[in-house]
Amino acid sequence: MSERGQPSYQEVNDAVLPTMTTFTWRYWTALSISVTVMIFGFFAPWWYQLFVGVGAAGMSRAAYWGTYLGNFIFWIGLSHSGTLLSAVLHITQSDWRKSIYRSAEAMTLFSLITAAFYVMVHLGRLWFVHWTVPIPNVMGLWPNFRSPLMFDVMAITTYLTASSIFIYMGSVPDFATVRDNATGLRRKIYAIMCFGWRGTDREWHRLGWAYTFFAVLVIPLAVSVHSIVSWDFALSIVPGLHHTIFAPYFVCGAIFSGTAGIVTVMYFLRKYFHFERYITEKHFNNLGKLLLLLSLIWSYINMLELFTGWFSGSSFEIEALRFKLFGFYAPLFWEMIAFCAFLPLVLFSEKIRTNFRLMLWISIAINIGMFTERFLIVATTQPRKFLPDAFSFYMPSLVEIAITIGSFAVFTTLFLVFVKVFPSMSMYEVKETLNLPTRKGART
Amino acid sequence: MSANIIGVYQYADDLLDAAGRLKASGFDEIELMSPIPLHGVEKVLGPKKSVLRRFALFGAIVGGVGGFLMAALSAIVFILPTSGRPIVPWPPFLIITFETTILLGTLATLIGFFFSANLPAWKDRPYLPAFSDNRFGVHVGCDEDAAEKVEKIMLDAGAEKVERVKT
Amino acid sequence: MSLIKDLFTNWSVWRRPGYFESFDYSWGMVIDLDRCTGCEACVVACTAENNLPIVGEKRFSENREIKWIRIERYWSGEYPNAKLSFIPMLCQHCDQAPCEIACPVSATYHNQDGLNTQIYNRCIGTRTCAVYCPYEVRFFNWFSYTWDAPLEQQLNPDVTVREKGVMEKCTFCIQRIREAKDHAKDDGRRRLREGDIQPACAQACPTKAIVFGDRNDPDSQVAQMASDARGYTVLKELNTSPSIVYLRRVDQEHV
Amino acid sequence: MARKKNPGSKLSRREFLALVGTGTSVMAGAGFLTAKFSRRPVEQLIPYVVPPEDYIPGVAAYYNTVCNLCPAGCGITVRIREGRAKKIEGNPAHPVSQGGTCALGQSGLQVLYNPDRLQTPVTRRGERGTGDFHTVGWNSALTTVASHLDKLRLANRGAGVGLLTGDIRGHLDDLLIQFLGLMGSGRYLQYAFTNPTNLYSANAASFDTAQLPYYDIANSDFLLSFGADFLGMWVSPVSYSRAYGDFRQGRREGEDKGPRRQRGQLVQIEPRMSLTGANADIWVPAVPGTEGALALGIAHIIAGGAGRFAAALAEFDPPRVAEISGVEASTIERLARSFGDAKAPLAIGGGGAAAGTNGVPNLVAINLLNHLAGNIGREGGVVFNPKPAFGRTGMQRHGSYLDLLAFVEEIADVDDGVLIIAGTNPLYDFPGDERLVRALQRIPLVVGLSSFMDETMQYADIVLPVNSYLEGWGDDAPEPGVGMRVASISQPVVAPLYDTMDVGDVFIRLAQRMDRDMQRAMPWPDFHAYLRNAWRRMYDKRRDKLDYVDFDAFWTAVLEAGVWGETRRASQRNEFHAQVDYEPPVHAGNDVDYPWYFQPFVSQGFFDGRGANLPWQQELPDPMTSIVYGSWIELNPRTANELGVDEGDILEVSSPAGSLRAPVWITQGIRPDTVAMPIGQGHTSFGRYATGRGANPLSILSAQVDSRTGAFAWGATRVNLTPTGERIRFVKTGGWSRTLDRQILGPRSGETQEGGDHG
Repeated sequence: MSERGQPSYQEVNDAVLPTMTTFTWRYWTALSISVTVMIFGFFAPWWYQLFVGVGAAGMSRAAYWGTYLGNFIFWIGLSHSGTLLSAVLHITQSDWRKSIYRSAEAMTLFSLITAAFYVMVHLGRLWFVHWTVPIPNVMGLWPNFRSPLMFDVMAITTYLTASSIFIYMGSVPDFATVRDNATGLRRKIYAIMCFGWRGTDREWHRLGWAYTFFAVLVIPLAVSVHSIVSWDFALSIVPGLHHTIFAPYFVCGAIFSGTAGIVTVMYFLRKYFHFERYITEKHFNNLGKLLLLLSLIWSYINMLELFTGWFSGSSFEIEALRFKLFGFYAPLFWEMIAFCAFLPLVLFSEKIRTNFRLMLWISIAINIGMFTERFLIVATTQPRKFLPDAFSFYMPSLVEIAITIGSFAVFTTLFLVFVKVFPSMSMYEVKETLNLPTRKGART
Repeated sequence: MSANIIGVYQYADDLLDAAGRLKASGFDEIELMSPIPLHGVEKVLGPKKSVLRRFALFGAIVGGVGGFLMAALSAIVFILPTSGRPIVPWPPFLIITFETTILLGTLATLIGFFFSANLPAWKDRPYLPAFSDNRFGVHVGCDEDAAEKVEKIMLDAGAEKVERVKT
Repeated sequence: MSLIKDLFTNWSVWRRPGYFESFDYSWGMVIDLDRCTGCEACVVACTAENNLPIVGEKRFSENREIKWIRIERYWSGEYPNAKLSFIPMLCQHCDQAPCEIACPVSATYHNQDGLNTQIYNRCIGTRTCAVYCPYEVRFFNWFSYTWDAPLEQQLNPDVTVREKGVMEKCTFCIQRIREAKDHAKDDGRRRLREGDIQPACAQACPTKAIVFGDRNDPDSQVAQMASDARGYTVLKELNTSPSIVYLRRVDQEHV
Repeated sequence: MARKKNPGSKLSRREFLALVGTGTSVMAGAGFLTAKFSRRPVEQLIPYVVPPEDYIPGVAAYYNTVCNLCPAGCGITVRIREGRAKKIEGNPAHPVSQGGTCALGQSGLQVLYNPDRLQTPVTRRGERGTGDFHTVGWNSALTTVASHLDKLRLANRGAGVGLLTGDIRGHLDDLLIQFLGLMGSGRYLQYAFTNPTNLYSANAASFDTAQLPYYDIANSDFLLSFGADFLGMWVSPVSYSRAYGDFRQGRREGEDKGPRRQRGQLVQIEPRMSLTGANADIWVPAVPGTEGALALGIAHIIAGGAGRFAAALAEFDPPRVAEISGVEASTIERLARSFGDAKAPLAIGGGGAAAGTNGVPNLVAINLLNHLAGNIGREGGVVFNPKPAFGRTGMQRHGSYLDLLAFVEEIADVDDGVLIIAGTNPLYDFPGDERLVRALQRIPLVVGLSSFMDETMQYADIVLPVNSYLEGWGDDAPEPGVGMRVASISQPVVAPLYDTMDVGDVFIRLAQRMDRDMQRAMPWPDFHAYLRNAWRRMYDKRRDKLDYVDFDAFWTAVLEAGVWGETRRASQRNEFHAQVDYEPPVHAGNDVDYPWYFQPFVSQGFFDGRGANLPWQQELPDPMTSIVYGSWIELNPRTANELGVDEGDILEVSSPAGSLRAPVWITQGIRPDTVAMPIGQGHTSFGRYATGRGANPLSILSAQVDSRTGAFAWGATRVNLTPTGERIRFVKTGGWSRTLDRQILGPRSGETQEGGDHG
């Protein structure tokens, strides 16, 4: 790995285990800040909204969907990084994945949870949300499985389950390691969490298989999830949403922003957990290439979407397009193009790909761009539907803005808790990448 | 009355060597323990069969059929026509089917794993913490009188130390 | 088990587009734009009949008003040859309604009278139906609205007052249809007669521009007028097959 | 019985349509009554302490009564559930409304259930106009007034007592006259800003019948309307709208569709496009006040230099008229030709055309057109109503603006005069000069009868709360009728919500608190009894013609149907008595300092402002602009460019009489030299929904009056506009106002619709 010679197994443990037990002042401040923001930015406004009604948000006639659903797409998108990437790389047996995939999958899980929150925030009558779950009832009433929203419910549930299993099973051996290095209650807890893992040849063999199966199942699932999210929009007849290209568009955008998200997380892990020896230029370089590829695909699809809209020549599409490109929200649109289509082009240079700080900023910029895209999808289409007399305008309210900011805090909080519960780098798989200690090896 | 003997090794090749010898001298109850998945274990201890696949397949099929039936039956138990579509339309229900397939497939795999790896293990089994760190180990269960023989084989194969643990 | 049997024995039924081979009644409306003067009597009539809330100036300015029927106005030409055309816009009760498919909890569906119904109690407020509706005739209760006493004494006891978080829309005055059916039963009639029912808007219309009736009955006024040469449906290219047929306003420059 | 669903079974509707409009079919006057309406007689409407024996919970009852939110006098049917009024519907049996209602009529329920209603008598505590009142009991309030009146009467100074009302017709009118007579006073004036005073006198001059005629629009095939917004709120909107529908597309009733005659054509001549203008085939924006010239120009072409008017019309050749009215000569000729060629042409004048200083001459000129077309008394023409079965035509009491001023000032001049104000609000719909207020201040005792503490009531000493029209008794002979005798009864459909009385009851009670003669002269226990007597007299006159066993049967039948009438028409010869001449309009303010004509217009929702306290009306989008909750000033785009203002910019609108601020609404439907504002908002005291909202255009009008009648010329002021730099966002329902070539208003004529495989 790094030119300073290979770390030994012992060193791997020593690098990772302390990150779970040592609490720096920096960690505490970060945690307290994010918790505060989460409470006052997310839950308080949400409570207020539940109290007075969804009118607390800026949505109105014609623009019945707003920031909430925009953020929902964004977080679902972000979630496509981890599981999908880690699964794909696992199948393709690319070793460099092993030092980063744990945190990537964590990202998946937590952004999914945040997204799920947004579904509830969006609802007009949250207290009846359980009606979307197929529960037998005396009325014999079931959810309407023909509805795109039910696809969503199914897909997200499945995805949440699958990816939590995926990350958990992946870290069982590491829990064992933690157990062996812990004492007292903590030991007991981890003893339970690792199911009494001993690392016998049999266990390793089964885990290997199971893990591969998970990976195989998760890949099509991840693709389906964001396609389904896109169908919530594409299955409507709203001009500007009613595009066949939407599913690939969303999926590609999702992986795009997800990968960028990984880069960001990687940077911080490397910096504050001192994983310099495990997270190296190589990772940034590879992800850089991936980002470049994705951004090219994304730009292509985006162009395609705009073009088909324009080429249709129908009054509806043209107006929707005009409003998107030159309407009130045009600045946001061009900002998105700049960040997601043009900025990533600099990744052609390896110098930049391997420059940690630059990569951080680029990845953040990309996610800002993607966030804007998701906002524009909802904000610019509905106010320009079919009847000009009903044309309107959408502007987020303070509540929506607060909740948007708060949701990032939700994500951060979950992540900060995660790094203390899970080994944020997979120890056993990193060890796998080191060469096996053998007597021959020792002799030479 | 049986004994559980654990040999601790620093090197993986020694471990495999030891495992080979033990097997050769007719001990079946052999477990290798290591911080990482070891390759070439099959060569030494013979190939492993796993029911995992069947679990996965079964789960997926059940999920698929069940998913479609859930959608279709819930649609006809309380008939609410919408948008001039059939009560049981293919495209939407296939999506539901797909999702449930994956869901139950995953869960079945999970159960399959626990089943075939006979986990979770709540009571202690022969094990040393070092095996999750940087040591390799072999555990043999044998009769009391064969114990010395086992220990000898282990040490010959270059064990750092040999321990007898009771279960 | 019996359900599964049902599923396969009646497979063809479950696969039938729209499920209903024919509606018991197919309530429809014909709106003659050559009669409609845009006087908005229908708007208030609907408000009075269906307990539509008084949202107040602030809510109104936020586009949170609730008007199941509204008059849309479109200008053409420039002064002095400017023309202004009115068109009453209400739920079109499409036979292939884009909104119905959207609801995850089946709060909106197509009933046997060919009505596009909205079940307030079932609605959880995803607002998807409103987004999918091309006619912008679905309205959401962004808040729970109240009436200054004693205005609430006017509320129609036959119609629910909707709470916050619920979607609502024109029902073709379904409460009147139900009542009429009851009376028909009392009078020993199996079917309703032409003219038994009038929705509030049609009833109030001073020019009789709005005609309501059963499109299944070939002699009914709607059925006959729908075949008028001036007849058309709004946004036909969307193929929603609405239950409301408009009769184009005659533009007669030469005098 | 009460389980009747829709008032108006086919049978009844067919009868009335046979009756109404066609005028050909003659039917027994009692025909109205054979309508199969089941209405429980009102005697059984009792508060729930004593539940009626045939009261069925959950079952609606329907009562017929009369709407009095505007002077049209439409018959309405009110739906009652558990003793509460739920819905107002048109009474299909009533020849004026024929089952239709207007937006304002629907909101009558909110007059009844208005949160701001006056619930007990109040007397003034603070200064007049400060609105500082405290409540008193009916007893003391009535006694105070009665004793005061009694004192005057016994001192033979009763002549100082004046009565100012709005539109009051029917027997209440008689009662009031009788009361005043007993007081020895003839001071009785009806003032309402919307009274078509000029139309009365124009008709008196032209055809010497001081009446509002019945325009048989339905059977006309070419309609030339000079500023009359008859589809808006002019005179009798519902009846006109009903006729308009048939005028366009022929009669529409399930059974007798009637011959599909040629579609009638409508031409609207007015500077600002009204609702009627929007529905017209051609909208002709003429200079405000020059409609008369236009009419004469058309007459000139029709008459073709012949006939007894040749001389008078000689000078009105198209070029000159074009120069006066700003309408191209070609257009004028075109209109004249079509008017001449039409089978049943009809000319209507009103609104802006009658609201200038030259209102009467304009209307006379327009009448001339009808005369030349031989319309008078003809089907599809101008039909004058027979003398009503009771009461008088409004003309005899309607006071013009000058009359009102004089009236109030006279009362102020006599020492301890008394002014009783009922059902009118002159301080709102009155030009902004202080004379009226000053006069009011000088009157020692001002008694108000009202349901709301409106602007005028602020100046009263005692305000007595009266029933809303849904709680009280009354009757009405609608004017304009339908060319035949119509009488409708309004009955209480709900028990009074509060401690209120009918206007009639108030006067009867007053009389009972006065000395013996008064009591003897007005012996009735209440107004209901008075009404019954009056109708009994009517019944006795016609006993032989009506097939009813006795009066009670007759009375019950009338209450059930809500209306009674006779199809006999007045015969009217087509004679024209007036001198035709064109009188140029005089506008207050010169055209240098005040470059724009200012045209206030009666708004759809608020009528003359009386609808402003009804939330439904406040939330009713204006038909032309879709604006709610506020007022605006309409500008032509060109004007807006000159001023460099855009939609929502607030303008300072200043006239010689005053100034106000209003936001700009840019519309294609108005002359560049004209600006227009809706009437109805800008109340200073009219309940929570109306007070302090928008601006009142009447408040900046100069006190211009019609040269002949002295009627308030509200269309004769010029204004200047200055941008203030402030701007607001309009509260409205409408978004964009162009279709963007979308499939919304249907394919153009000739084409049929394509696209989509369903029909």
